[in-house]
Amino acid sequence: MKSKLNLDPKVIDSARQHAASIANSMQEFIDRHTTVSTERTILRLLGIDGIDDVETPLPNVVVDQIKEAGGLPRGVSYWIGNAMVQTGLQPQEIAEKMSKGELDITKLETTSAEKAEAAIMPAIQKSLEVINAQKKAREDYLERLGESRQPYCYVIVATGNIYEDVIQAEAAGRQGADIIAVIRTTAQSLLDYVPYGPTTEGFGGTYATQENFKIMRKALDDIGEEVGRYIRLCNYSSGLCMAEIAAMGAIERLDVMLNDALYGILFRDINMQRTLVDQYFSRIIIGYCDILFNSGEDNYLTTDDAYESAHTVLASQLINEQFAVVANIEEWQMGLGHAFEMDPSMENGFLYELSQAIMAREIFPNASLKYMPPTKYMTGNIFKGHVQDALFNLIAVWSGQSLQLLGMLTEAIHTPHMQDRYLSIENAKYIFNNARDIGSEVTFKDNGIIQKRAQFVLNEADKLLADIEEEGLFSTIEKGKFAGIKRPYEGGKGLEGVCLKDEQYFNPFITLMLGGAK
Amino acid sequence: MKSKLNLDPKVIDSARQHAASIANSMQEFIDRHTTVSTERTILRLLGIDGIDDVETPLPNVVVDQIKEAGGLPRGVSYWIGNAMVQTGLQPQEIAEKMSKGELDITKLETTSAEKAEAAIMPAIQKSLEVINAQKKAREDYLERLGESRQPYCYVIVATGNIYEDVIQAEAAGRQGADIIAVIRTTAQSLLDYVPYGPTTEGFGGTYATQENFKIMRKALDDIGEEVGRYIRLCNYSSGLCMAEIAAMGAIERLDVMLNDALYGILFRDINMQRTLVDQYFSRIIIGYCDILFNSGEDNYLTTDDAYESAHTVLASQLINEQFAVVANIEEWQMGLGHAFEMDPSMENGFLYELSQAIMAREIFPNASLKYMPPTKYMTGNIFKGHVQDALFNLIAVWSGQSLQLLGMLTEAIHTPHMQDRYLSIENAKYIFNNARDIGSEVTFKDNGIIQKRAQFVLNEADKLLADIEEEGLFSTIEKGKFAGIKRPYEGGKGLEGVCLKDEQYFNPFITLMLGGAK
Amino acid sequence: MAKCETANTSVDLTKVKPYGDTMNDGQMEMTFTLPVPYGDEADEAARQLVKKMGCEEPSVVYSHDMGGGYTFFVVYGKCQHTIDYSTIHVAKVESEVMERDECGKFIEENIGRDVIIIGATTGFDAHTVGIDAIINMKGFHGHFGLERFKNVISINMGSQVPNEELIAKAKELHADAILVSQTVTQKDIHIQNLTEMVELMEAEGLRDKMLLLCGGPRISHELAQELGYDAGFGSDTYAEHVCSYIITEMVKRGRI
Amino acid sequence: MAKCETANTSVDLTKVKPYGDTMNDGQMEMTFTLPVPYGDEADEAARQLVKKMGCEEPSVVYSHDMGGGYTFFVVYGKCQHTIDYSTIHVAKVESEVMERDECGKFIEENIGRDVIIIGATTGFDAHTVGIDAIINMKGFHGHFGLERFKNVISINMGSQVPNEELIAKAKELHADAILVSQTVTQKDIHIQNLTEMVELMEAEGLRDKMLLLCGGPRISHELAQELGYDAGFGSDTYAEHVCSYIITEMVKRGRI
Ligand code: B12
Ligand code: B12
Ligand SMILES: Cc1ncc(COP(=O)(O)O)c(C=O)c1O
Ligand SMILES: Cc1ncc(COP(=O)(O)O)c(C=O)c1O
Repeated sequence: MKSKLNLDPKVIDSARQHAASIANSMQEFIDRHTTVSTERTILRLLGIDGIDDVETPLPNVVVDQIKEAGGLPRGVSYWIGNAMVQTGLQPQEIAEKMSKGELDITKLETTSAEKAEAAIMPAIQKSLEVINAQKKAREDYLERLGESRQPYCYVIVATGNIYEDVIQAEAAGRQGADIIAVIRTTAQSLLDYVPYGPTTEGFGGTYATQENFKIMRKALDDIGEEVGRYIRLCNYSSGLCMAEIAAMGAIERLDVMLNDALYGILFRDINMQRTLVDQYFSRIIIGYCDILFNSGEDNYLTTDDAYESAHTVLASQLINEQFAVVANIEEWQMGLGHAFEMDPSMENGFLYELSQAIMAREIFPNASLKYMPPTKYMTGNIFKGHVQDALFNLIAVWSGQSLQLLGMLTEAIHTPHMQDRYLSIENAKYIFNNARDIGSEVTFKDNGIIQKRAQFVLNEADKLLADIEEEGLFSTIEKGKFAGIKRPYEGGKGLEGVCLKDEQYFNPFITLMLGGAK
Repeated sequence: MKSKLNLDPKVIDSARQHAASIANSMQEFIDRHTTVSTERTILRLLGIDGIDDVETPLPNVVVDQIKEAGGLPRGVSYWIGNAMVQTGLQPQEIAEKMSKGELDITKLETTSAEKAEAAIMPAIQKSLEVINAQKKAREDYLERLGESRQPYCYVIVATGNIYEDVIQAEAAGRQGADIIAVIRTTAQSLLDYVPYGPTTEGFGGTYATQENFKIMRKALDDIGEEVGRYIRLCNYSSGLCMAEIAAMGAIERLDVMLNDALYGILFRDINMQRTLVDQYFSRIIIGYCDILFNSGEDNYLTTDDAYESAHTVLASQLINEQFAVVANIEEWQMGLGHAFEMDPSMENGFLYELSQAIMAREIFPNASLKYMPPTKYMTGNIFKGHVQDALFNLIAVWSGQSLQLLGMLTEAIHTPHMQDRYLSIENAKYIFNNARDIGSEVTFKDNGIIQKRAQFVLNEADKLLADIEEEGLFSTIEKGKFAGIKRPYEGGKGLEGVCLKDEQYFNPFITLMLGGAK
Repeated sequence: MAKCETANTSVDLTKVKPYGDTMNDGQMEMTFTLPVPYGDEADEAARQLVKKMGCEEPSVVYSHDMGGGYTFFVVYGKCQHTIDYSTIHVAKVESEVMERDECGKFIEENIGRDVIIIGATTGFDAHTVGIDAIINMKGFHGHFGLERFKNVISINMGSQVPNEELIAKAKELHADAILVSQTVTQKDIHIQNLTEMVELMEAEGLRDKMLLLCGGPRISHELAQELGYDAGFGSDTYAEHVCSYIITEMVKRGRI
Repeated sequence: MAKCETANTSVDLTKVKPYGDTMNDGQMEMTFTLPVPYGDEADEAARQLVKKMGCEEPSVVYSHDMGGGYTFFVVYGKCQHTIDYSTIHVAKVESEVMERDECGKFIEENIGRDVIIIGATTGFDAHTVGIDAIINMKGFHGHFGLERFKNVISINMGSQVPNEELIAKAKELHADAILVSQTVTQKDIHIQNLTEMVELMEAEGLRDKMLLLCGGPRISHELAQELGYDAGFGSDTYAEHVCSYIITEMVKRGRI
């Protein structure tokens, strides 16, 4: 199809090439490292679960002991495999014994990496079976119940209490929501462990725990049956436990996960080495289990100006795309983020937003673009806010967005109340239906405001990516080129959890999942 | 400029020809008749004002006496002129004496029509001077204070109390309104006289009186100075006193007047002969004094379906245009009405509305199109209503409407509160500015939904006009082709006030005003 | 870390409070204008007002200068009042609703003659869409009007009909039921007009000979009964509701 | 016909009521959700609630089934409470606001040394845009931040800063004023966090050595003072407001 924006395919290719080379050179760094969280993820996938008597999750207990003993460079796969060989115990039994101080797995006799790997293979197979069963379950639901047309109506619940969240989510499902995201409590991303069990206290969100995932998944499946439409569940994996939460999502059949190392670096001050390594494994899991990931470029525009810095969003989307390619993620699984965040008092702001939204669609024709609503310029004036959201919805249907995170008229006030969600779903459904085919009806003036804007943003992104390719991603972040936020290479949270692998290190999930194993 | 809708200029011409011939054949009827209200208008223009001791306005006293005596066919101009000749009194003195029963002007000796006419000429000249001074005053204000860009923000006040109206109008002016319409009290259009003095009690609106006009004009002039922008005043002339109120508007410097015989016939059950005759004189006055008139086609869509009956709106606009041409009204003074009234649950309704709005603009490129907001499908859900209004505002700036009657989120609930007006002005200004140049940026797919819709509506209107030309306007109305409402030729209110002129009848204002006299 | 307890998500219907995102949080949104000049004192006035209304932690999330000494507010607060939902009883039109065909059959079987219904929008009210929706062929939302009902003769007199004229016509035609539509409610003009109608009916000695119904967007059955009508109908009424009521009631009252 | 009297359009500031389109009409709009099933009884519950809040003629203009036994309402009513606006007194930061240049000059003339200001978003709050707007060069809405002020040394520690760290840094640099920003207010987490800060300052014996200011979209001067801060700043604060306050207060308190 011809570009409505007259975008130059050569510039798009060039930008994408730069991004690929950025991702590839980062991959060299990633391949040499592992992290405590990546290792804990392996344990979770091996079925290790539960907490000790001071509420430390067993995966943390195991990894901490191995780390303390200096065994982390070899990786937990080796140590568990070796322990299985030496003790004949199953992974969960090993972890439990370790938590009671009854076993020190780094002190056992050691076998070869090959034998250790062979020992854990059955547990790995079981893990893949669980995930594959969930993939199958999702396919069955989609076939039997069906789903809405895109843009999907994506809303959040954020009461802090999983049971209250369920009530809100059920109401939203009945009102027409297609995706429910359970927002995490403030600063969970900074915890270097995943809390355990159902939880009822959180601030601005609810803890992401495996039990909470399960409770919400069940609720949405039930509502899905009631309304005759599969309702997707979303949670957040970015943060210090990126890969672990992705694994939990795979096991509990989440459908969408926020997953973006750059977000954690910039907005949560997480160490860049740590989270980029974690991101790799988390994306492999996501890719394997048919989860759709969301990147967090929209956040840039909350600290940076949406008009001035639009190209940083596009540059980051291209990098995120290439990080996903490396992790074997399919195009439809790429929920690349962008946002409607320009100052509403800007003359022709609507045209610029429209231009950028269509540009994103043309550059990523098969991605499941995630379009974020106005937040920064929302005020306590809920009436004006509702109109800002209306324009946002119009652009979404016009430009064919995939995941529409619905704007809330109360954005500047509180996390959504039940009625806020209803009103925003109504707003979106009205406009999606009332302007359904506008995208195919309308074309733009050659070299008009709309075309020129997109061309400009694309050119700037290409230039920025060329710079980053030259300079390296780490150093680009150090210089504050994204979101106007500078983060040091050795700064931020979680650096102490990064570790160089030794030659005997192995992680069988990476190979199996990348290979698409059954 | 090329039609964006690919409208066939031949069909437009054909439709316009039919309308012209409809208006011209109606004009033959009109020319033969006068009405009590038309005659009272002449008296008002001659400076006759005030009420008698039972509160009957003096123009009514005079006309009623003449009518009773069988003198109406000759017209009041003759009778007053003759009385001046015979008594040496001025028109106001004559009226006062008549009201006290001290004078019976039909019983005086009679002079020739020429002499009678000569006698009233000085009073007529004075009347034109007053009007011309107001035209000049308006020009001066516009030059000195300036005005907003179009679409103008047009809001209503409707408290029933002129002083409360002033408070509401002042607030609206400060909030950015460009036109303030003072809605008339329920059913004033059925009164066969114009109430007198300032009034403080009305239902759903405030009485249109000359004093009320003056009070509001003053308030708006003052606010205009404060905010540095001329604020236009609007009121309603349709109804049994159509021409009288137009004359009052000319004298008190109203800028916009609702003026449409078809509205009165269909929605107020006013006799068609009566109001078409009155409309003619009222439009001559309006044309002469630089008032912009609004027609009421929007109302059709409140009783008829907006999608099915769109062509009746266009047909009526074309007829109204030709009635205006006959009355020597300039194109910019033609505030032809149309409306955004489709069911919001309609798929692609936005595209149809857009198509029709652009169609109106292309067919009447120089008219001051008056665009009416959603009313029929507004509900108590003020939030959804605010979004409906937002789409309406977007189409307005897109299609270049002139007078935007702002939708109120509380449309289904009450006449506007102060805050409702503020919120809707904010809604409109935000969208007008944010999408300022969208109209020139966008073109439509050939033979797409948008183009086809406009072409279809135009063709249907052309067919309907051909039918009406054949059938006659009176009989078309009898058959219910407009708004689905049938009205009999001899039915409705005010027929008793229609009267055939005799050969000596004259109305000097018609000739002078049509000739553009100074 | 988080404590594990189930949420108190169950409602006590004897003490119902508004719900935001937690049972009994009392969350409410209020918008209004005060005739006080924009500023911190205005915000405080708004807060105090909402507090007097029984809302804790009033929060002025938006205020805007409306000019001329008026200020607009959006306020959130936590309402502390509770309602005993379990004891609420609402007066409702009690006849069972029959479909159009069933109505026709019911008349045939139980009344055995045509039912005569006459309707109008009265006073200076010019809103006909509501009464048309009930009477005219075309109906409303895909529900046909009374003109399409078998064994029903219905007359729509249109709008702006004086009460006297409506009554005269009803008398002339020996109507079984009169339908009065009222849309304009400003300054309670509809109450005046509806009351006058009842008084005229009584004066004419017709009140207990014909069923008297009213309807419109601001009419409830309760209000109608208070004003002396047999029944009242609000938004989203269809002809079958009205007809079912009339014919059931005619049989009940033995007006056959 | 209409009577001719002037409108009662003047306001009695000792008895202020909401204004719709007539002085003292009390008109208010309320939206809320009740945990009761959609239907006539729900509407009645909403009406009763609004009545309990002191609103006459409550009118449910819209209600919608939210599913699962919840109903959403839009209600209008006429509030009968009044507020005595004439006696309202609002605690305000009282220093006069000086422009950026004036601030620099004022310091030079009255303090004679650099003023040291240190700020952070504390606790787990990650919202930096507010504190950045006050401190960073770039500022906000065209008003430069403290970094551009002459004779001011300012440090922005960013977000998610524990209270202890902020205090340690302030001590180390001998700060004249500490700025604390708080945006997340859910479950009053900001109150906890702000209170802890004051307690720590007191424990360290620093509370009367440094000015302690807080700010954020839900912070008022009144709240700040209640919590033991010297001043509090809400939305639309600019650096000059903050700086003017600090330097005036330093001079007043003789901290030169
Ligand atoms: C269409 C309309 C008009 C049209 C009317 C055309 C016509 N022939 O009817 C026109 C443009 C002429 C008009 C004019 C005016 N209107 Co008007 N109009 C409306 C509008 C947009 C829709 C009303 C409607 O048609 N609803 C659809 C019908 C199907 O619903 P309904 O009437 O509720 O009827 C249903 C039920 O109530 C019930 N029902 C109704 N009657 C009866 C009777 C019986 C016996 C039964 C059993 C049931 C029943 O059954 C129906 C079907 O379910 C409303 C705003 C809105 N969105 O509601 C304003 C509105 C009603 N109008 C209003 C006003 C003030 C006026 C004017 C007075 C303004 C003025 N000063 O000029 C004028 C004059 C009219 C007059 N004197 O009455 C106000 C009323 C405010 C108030 N509460 O008092 C409203 C609310 C707009 C506003 N916000 O200002 N209007
Ligand atoms: C931008 C933003 C973000 C960005 C923050 C980026 C960054 N680096 O700051 C991101 C995307 C990261 C984010 C994340 C979250 N956010 Co946030 N976010 C916002 C948003 C959209 C705008 C805030 C803003 O920047 N305002 C602009 C600044 C300039 O205004 P300001 O902060 O009021 O500052 C002014 C004054 O208050 C004052 N001031 C401020 N501080 C100080 C200090 C002093 C000393 C002084 C003198 C003055 C002063 O001066 C400033 C200039 O005038 C608001 C919604 C909104 N529209 O308000 C939500 C909002 C604040 N976020 C919210 C939430 C819940 C979160 C999360 C916790 C959600 C989650 N669970 O994941 C997360 C996590 C963050 C955390 N733990 O703190 C809620 C808070 C609800 C509540 N009241 O508790 C809001 C209201 C959104 C919502 N409706 O849910 N958010
Ligand atoms: C990509 C991504 N991950 C995670 C989050 C949420 O992170 P946290 O739990 O740290 O607030 C966001 C927030 O918008 C995000 O965009
Ligand atoms: C052309 C025209 N005239 C007059 C009116 C108002 O008439 P009335 O005063 O009869 O309500 C309208 C109402 O919308 C109108 O469109």
